[in-house]
Amino acid sequence: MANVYSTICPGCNFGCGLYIRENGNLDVDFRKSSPANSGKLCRFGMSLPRLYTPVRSMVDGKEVELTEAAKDAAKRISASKGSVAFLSFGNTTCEEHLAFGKLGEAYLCTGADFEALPKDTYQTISVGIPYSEIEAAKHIVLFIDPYEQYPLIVRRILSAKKKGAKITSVWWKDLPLADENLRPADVSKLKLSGDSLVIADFHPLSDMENVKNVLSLAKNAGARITFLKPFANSTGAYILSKDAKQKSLVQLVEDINKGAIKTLFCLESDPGEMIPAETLGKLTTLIVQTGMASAITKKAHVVIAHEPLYKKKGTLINNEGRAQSLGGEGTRGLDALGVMAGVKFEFGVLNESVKKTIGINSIDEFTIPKYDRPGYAAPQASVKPVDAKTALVSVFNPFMWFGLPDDNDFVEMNLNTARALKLLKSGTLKIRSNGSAIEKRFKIGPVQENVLLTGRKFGIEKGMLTPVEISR
Amino acid sequence: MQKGDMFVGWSTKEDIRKRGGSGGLVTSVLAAALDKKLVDAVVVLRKINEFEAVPVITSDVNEVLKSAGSLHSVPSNFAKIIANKNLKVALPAKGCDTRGIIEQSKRNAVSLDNTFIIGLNCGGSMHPSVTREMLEIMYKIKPEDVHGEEIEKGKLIFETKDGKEHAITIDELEEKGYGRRESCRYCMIKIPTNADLACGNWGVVGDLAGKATFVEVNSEKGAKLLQNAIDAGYVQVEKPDEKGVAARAKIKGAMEGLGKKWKDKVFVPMDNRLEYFRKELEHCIDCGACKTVCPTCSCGDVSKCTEYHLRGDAYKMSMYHLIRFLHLADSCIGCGQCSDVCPVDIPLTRLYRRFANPMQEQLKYEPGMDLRKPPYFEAKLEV
Amino acid sequence: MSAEAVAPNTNGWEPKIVAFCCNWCSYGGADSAGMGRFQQPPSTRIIRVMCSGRIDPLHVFNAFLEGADAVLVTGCHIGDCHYVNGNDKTKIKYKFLENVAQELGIEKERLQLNWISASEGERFANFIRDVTAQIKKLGPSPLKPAGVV
Amino acid sequence: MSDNKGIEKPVESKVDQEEKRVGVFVCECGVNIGGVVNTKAVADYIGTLPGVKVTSVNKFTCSDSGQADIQKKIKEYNLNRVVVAACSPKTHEPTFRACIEQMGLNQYFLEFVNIRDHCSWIHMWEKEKATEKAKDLIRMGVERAKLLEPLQASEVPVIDKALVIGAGVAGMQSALDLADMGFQVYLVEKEPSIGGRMARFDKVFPTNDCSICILGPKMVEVARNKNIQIMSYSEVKAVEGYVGNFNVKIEHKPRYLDVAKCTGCAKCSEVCPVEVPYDFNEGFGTRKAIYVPFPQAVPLRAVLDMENCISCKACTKACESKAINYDMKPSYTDVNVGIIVGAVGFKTYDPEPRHDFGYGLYDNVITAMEFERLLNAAGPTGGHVVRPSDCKEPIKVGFVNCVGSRDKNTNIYCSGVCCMVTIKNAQLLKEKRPETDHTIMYMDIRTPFRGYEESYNRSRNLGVKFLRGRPVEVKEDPVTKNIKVRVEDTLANEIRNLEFDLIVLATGIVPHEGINQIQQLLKLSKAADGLLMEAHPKLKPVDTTIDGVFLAGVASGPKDIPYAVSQGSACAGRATILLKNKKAITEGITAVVDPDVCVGCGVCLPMCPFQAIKMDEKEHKANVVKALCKGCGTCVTACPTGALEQSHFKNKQVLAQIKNVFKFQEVAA
Repeated sequence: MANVYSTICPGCNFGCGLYIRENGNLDVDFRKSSPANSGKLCRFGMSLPRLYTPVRSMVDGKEVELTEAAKDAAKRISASKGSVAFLSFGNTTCEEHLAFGKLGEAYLCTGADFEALPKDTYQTISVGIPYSEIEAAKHIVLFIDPYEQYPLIVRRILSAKKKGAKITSVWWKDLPLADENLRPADVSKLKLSGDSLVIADFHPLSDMENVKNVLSLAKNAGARITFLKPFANSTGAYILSKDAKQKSLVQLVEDINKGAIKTLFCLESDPGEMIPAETLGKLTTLIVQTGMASAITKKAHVVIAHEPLYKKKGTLINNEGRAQSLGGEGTRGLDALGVMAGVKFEFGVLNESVKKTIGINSIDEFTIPKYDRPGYAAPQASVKPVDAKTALVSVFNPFMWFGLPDDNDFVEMNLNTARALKLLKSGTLKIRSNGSAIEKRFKIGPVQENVLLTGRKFGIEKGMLTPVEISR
Repeated sequence: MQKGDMFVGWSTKEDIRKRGGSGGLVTSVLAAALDKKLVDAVVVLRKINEFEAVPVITSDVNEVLKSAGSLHSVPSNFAKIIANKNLKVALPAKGCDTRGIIEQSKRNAVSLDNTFIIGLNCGGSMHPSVTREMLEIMYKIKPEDVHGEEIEKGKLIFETKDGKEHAITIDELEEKGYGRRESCRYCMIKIPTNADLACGNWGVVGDLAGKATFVEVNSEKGAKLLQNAIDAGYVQVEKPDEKGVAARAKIKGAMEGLGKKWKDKVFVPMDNRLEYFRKELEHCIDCGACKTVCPTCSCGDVSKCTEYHLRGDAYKMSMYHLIRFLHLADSCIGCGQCSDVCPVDIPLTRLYRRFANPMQEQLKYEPGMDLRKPPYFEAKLEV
Repeated sequence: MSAEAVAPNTNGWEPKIVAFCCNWCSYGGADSAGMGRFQQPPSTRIIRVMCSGRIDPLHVFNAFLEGADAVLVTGCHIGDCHYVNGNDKTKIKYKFLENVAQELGIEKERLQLNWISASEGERFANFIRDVTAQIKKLGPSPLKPAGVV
Repeated sequence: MSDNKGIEKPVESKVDQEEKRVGVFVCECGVNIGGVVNTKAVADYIGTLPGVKVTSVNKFTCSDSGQADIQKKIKEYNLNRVVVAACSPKTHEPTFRACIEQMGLNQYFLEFVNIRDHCSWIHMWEKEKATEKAKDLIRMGVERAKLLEPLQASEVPVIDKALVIGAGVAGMQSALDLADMGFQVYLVEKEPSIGGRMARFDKVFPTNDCSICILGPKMVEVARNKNIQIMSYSEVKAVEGYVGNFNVKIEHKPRYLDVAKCTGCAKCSEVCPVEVPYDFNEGFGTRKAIYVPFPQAVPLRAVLDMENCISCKACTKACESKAINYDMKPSYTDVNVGIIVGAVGFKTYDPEPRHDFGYGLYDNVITAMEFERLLNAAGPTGGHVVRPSDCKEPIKVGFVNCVGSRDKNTNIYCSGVCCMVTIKNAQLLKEKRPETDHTIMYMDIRTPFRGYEESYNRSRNLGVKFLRGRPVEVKEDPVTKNIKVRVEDTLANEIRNLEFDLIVLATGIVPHEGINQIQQLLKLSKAADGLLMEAHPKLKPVDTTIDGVFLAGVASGPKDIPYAVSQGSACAGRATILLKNKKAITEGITAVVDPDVCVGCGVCLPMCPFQAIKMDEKEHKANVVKALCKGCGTCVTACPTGALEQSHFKNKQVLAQIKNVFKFQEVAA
């Protein structure tokens, strides 16, 4: 009958447990005993059947077996020696990441720009705070929109609020759960104390000055801070790459642009969402190893297709540092990496190694690594004020990272802005930026005046914040 | 054997008796149905640990035998698992599972002729997360140390691996916000008379207490199912003790009384209801899980409630929820699944019941209890 | 010209009322009201459907959410339906709508059902006048989004 | 929501993709609109809406010049949607649909906004607010217009053959008219002979012609008509399909004799030893187990009543043409016809169960139908009216009207014909035997049609007494068997105690037992009175809600003979439109199912009064039979998934209107 897999949602690093039922098509089922999420899922988790679209191994558009694709990739990698970059954001298992690290020692990129940050902040950024501590906090300060970006944290914050916590948000719009809503420009009005718990996020497109700023705000007030992250095993990948020579995404883009990197190997990572198309176009070889079809698998010269995440065997570390095991049996990802590395990766061996590196005793959901959280010195930050009259702000969410369409083809804006532009209620808004223009539906919300929020990529964005002109 | 008959029965297989609760009758009836090809498949819970089991459809008798034993902390609903599968299937079902299955059949998604429903008496189930927290805070025991559980005389008892029993009254637990899921507290269907068989330990008295299951035959299909298990040598039955029958009725009455009390307590009349609903729903993130899990909803991925709810609309109330409130006014069975899966902890069942309670009362309609079509589907309403 | 045909006081807030009318009876009733010059407050916007049975709760909810101060569901008198018994089904749907509106705490004046034949122009006008007066007393709908008229 | 929501659905057609170019034409209707609404301000505002390419204000948009303007602008601005803001679509929509269709636009690309009846005429003293309202109404129309989709009224071919069910006078008329127009007709009658009720009447009011004398030739005419195939002693068992192509299964009940061989000589009857009450004579007198229904029967063939047959085979021996066959089984014919006329008749109210006025208790209380047969020269008594208790000819005869009519306890409706039946019956007996004394006890005498009042007057002149009052007590004198009646004469305001030799009850008209079967077979609706429903009581009296099915005669309400005959002809006329054109136009606005979304829950099925939705059991999806759908959209409302949509009134189209009722409050200058 139907195959049921106990698995973890790849939408972000929250570590939500669920079941996937294979039954002709895929169904999501609720794993109520899962400690991170009690079986609850956000709209992305509910969309997983849409995400897991099957993919085939290909070489130059021709279907081949996995081993053959991996062999071909190995050939191309060795032919391009010295100009190969290895990219993995952290959508892999710890075991795969360990194997990947060995493969890509020369030029490894997790997308995170640790180079721009003081070394002593590495661990704080890599491993977050247990969710139970969020529920127990007295004052929570949000530098994210939890509803759009990390929805499963909402109930933890609400639970804290129920117990009397004060919720402050520093965001572009008012959040229903916040008692106090500050705008990013008014961050100086923020009052933090030792009771405060700061929740921010950290991802490849994060503005490092902002990251440094929240780090120093927390440090100066003696507040705790936790960074949420967008990839299923961000925490695991960061811990395991701790000693690797990591290149930042910015560096990678620069290196491709100047021709230093000609071959890019992407492990379960879609750079199409983060690297400009013209940059990707400069590569001579794009190799993608993945478990599901996406826009990038269509562009790749070599596709190495293994099983989707829910069928894999392996360990993930979620944002609170909880080790979780996937319920599948598949290790074809490791097999492929082995072919490329020219060694045979044994799951068992890697698994032991992971446990040792991370400092856990067993692969068990209930094991929280005793990670000694060192202090860090408050870094110097120089946050640039927004100088544009109107700005389009990208609110990164799982749908965006995966390039999965969602019901959000609109911008959210302030009523007064809409009225001043004499917008028609069921009409559209014209948005212009650097010569390109788009027309979008709009939603009226409690947003800062002259700010447009979007949860979808429109193609005119320049990073997180894009100066734009708007009209009817 | 015919509709209305009552028996006390147990499995003839010793290992099942040992593993399953109350004499392992239900497990044996399922296994016999599969063995004797009365059905093509059965639905069972594949147990992962004390707090986790996943419902699976299986044709493997061994899987069925392994599933023996009851779990109070696995509040799943089987209706959607068998919907649109076109299977000849037997399955154990609490009152709410049964109601869900019957509602699915009214929407052409399940054929009752092909579905053998073994009803399980149910005083309520618990959410596993809540149970873990309760164990740590109220019982002061580690969830990992739990070996078994039992409800007896109003007390919830946990047995730890060291063989010790830990008991606290359900009243006390629920006072503190633990214990049964809220929807179970005010549920009024304790003995699933809507299922083909109604099984449970209520009414098993004397020497048999704890070693047998009380069965009531509610339909011809039920008779066929039980007779099959007896004929196949899986099950033995005898006529129940008069005292047992009385005891069972008494427990049922007491449970229903408690349910009524909870109902009155939860659904107190309210002023400024619009603000109440708005507040409760303001954290909704549009995941749609409550619809996906809803055992009475037979819509596919696309439905009116989802298609005409746009994230770009800035309304004071969610169109999605308004349509759901309306569609469920007659059909909500109060199973609590929606509350269980809500990622932002909206007490959805409580909200749906606010609409369903007065409507179902007014229409004299109890969804999932008989084959009457939902009044919303009628061409002319005669109440 | 009817006795009501005197210039009314136009001061103050004018509610916005969405009236769903069936093609055969109540829409005709609204036409008859016009032909008879039965003056009405300019509060109502009529949306025509073929049969009152087509008035989807979806439409009613949408009208409220977009900002309607009241929503009127109208059709042929029972027994006169152009489609045999569409209005019997309207009655059922309306019962459900009423339930949701009531439990939500929306005042009952804001959602009304009326059967009006094509010849009942005066009845239509009186209905609009009555509802408008009731709504003026109640004020704007609590579901009306900010900044919308 | 989550699931499929994000995926952009493939564009349904080019229509969705093309740029919407809307032209808005505001009519001033002389001063009717222009005198109240500032049409220029309205046009200026509407001109700023996205997609509106041109606005135009005309004095009379419906005039030739107004229509020419629309056509000119369609060409000039390459418009693909037209909004006319004027009077009522109920009167003028067809005009403008034709106008834009001439320019090659689909007629459903017109949106009609009513700013006269619904705006200027009802806000005569609030010009500013009326102007604002007109803007709202047109904005709603423009947004809806942009979403309109092209529709084609579809055609279905019509088989030029007809089925007439019931061969009473209405059915026969229908069959004859259709046959005379050249169409083949199957005329199905469940009795062994055609003729229906009228064949049993003695004389028919108000002219008192001999009923069978005028009906007989018509029956023969039917039999002779080569376009009519009579299927007597037959019943319709199944009807499938829809207008244009109904597939009908007809069962021929066994007569137990070969119709082709039987000559109707009735020798078999002579030798048959079994005698049973003669139903044709309302149970008076007897017939044999094998019998010819009545002397004028068409077809003039015997029938063997197997229920009462003792299998003595005397008839087999007597039959010279060897027609008798005891082993006969029912046979079946399948016919395909384009239209169906239902003329299934009625029965008279039966006073037996309730013992109305002593009927069934006292011998000398009989019904008008029984009286009719006693009067008839071919009846059981050779035309001598005698009373059942002693076979004596009665002198004092009392008639009671409205038995089983106009009575809350039985039927509330008036049977329409009983007053005249009673008047006629009293007249006939009085004329035959002037010594008789007649009293008609009535509630009201109703004589609405030609010759009725005259007939009533003639009765009065003949000495028939009319007493306004209803008997309150009816008793039999145990010795004389006379009937003693206590009745209030409401005109004289006194209680009268009368004694009659015979009481005749004018029983009402009630539906036939078979009507339910016919209703189900033809998927018709039934009115509260139990009779079948016409499509519209006034404007479509012989049509039904099912296209291609027509009703004639008493099946759709009490009628007299001329009315029933007219309806028979009317059905033939209505049906000819379809049969002659060989095609039926079905509604362009219908329900449509999106099979990708439908889950086959079946909620829609009971919603449709026209049985237009069928469940495809294999695919587990609902299907709309367009030829049956009338486009009311009720199923669309019930559909929980949104798989059902009503074309031209799609949810998105209606919602676009709703959303545009409102706008953002303007910023104060």
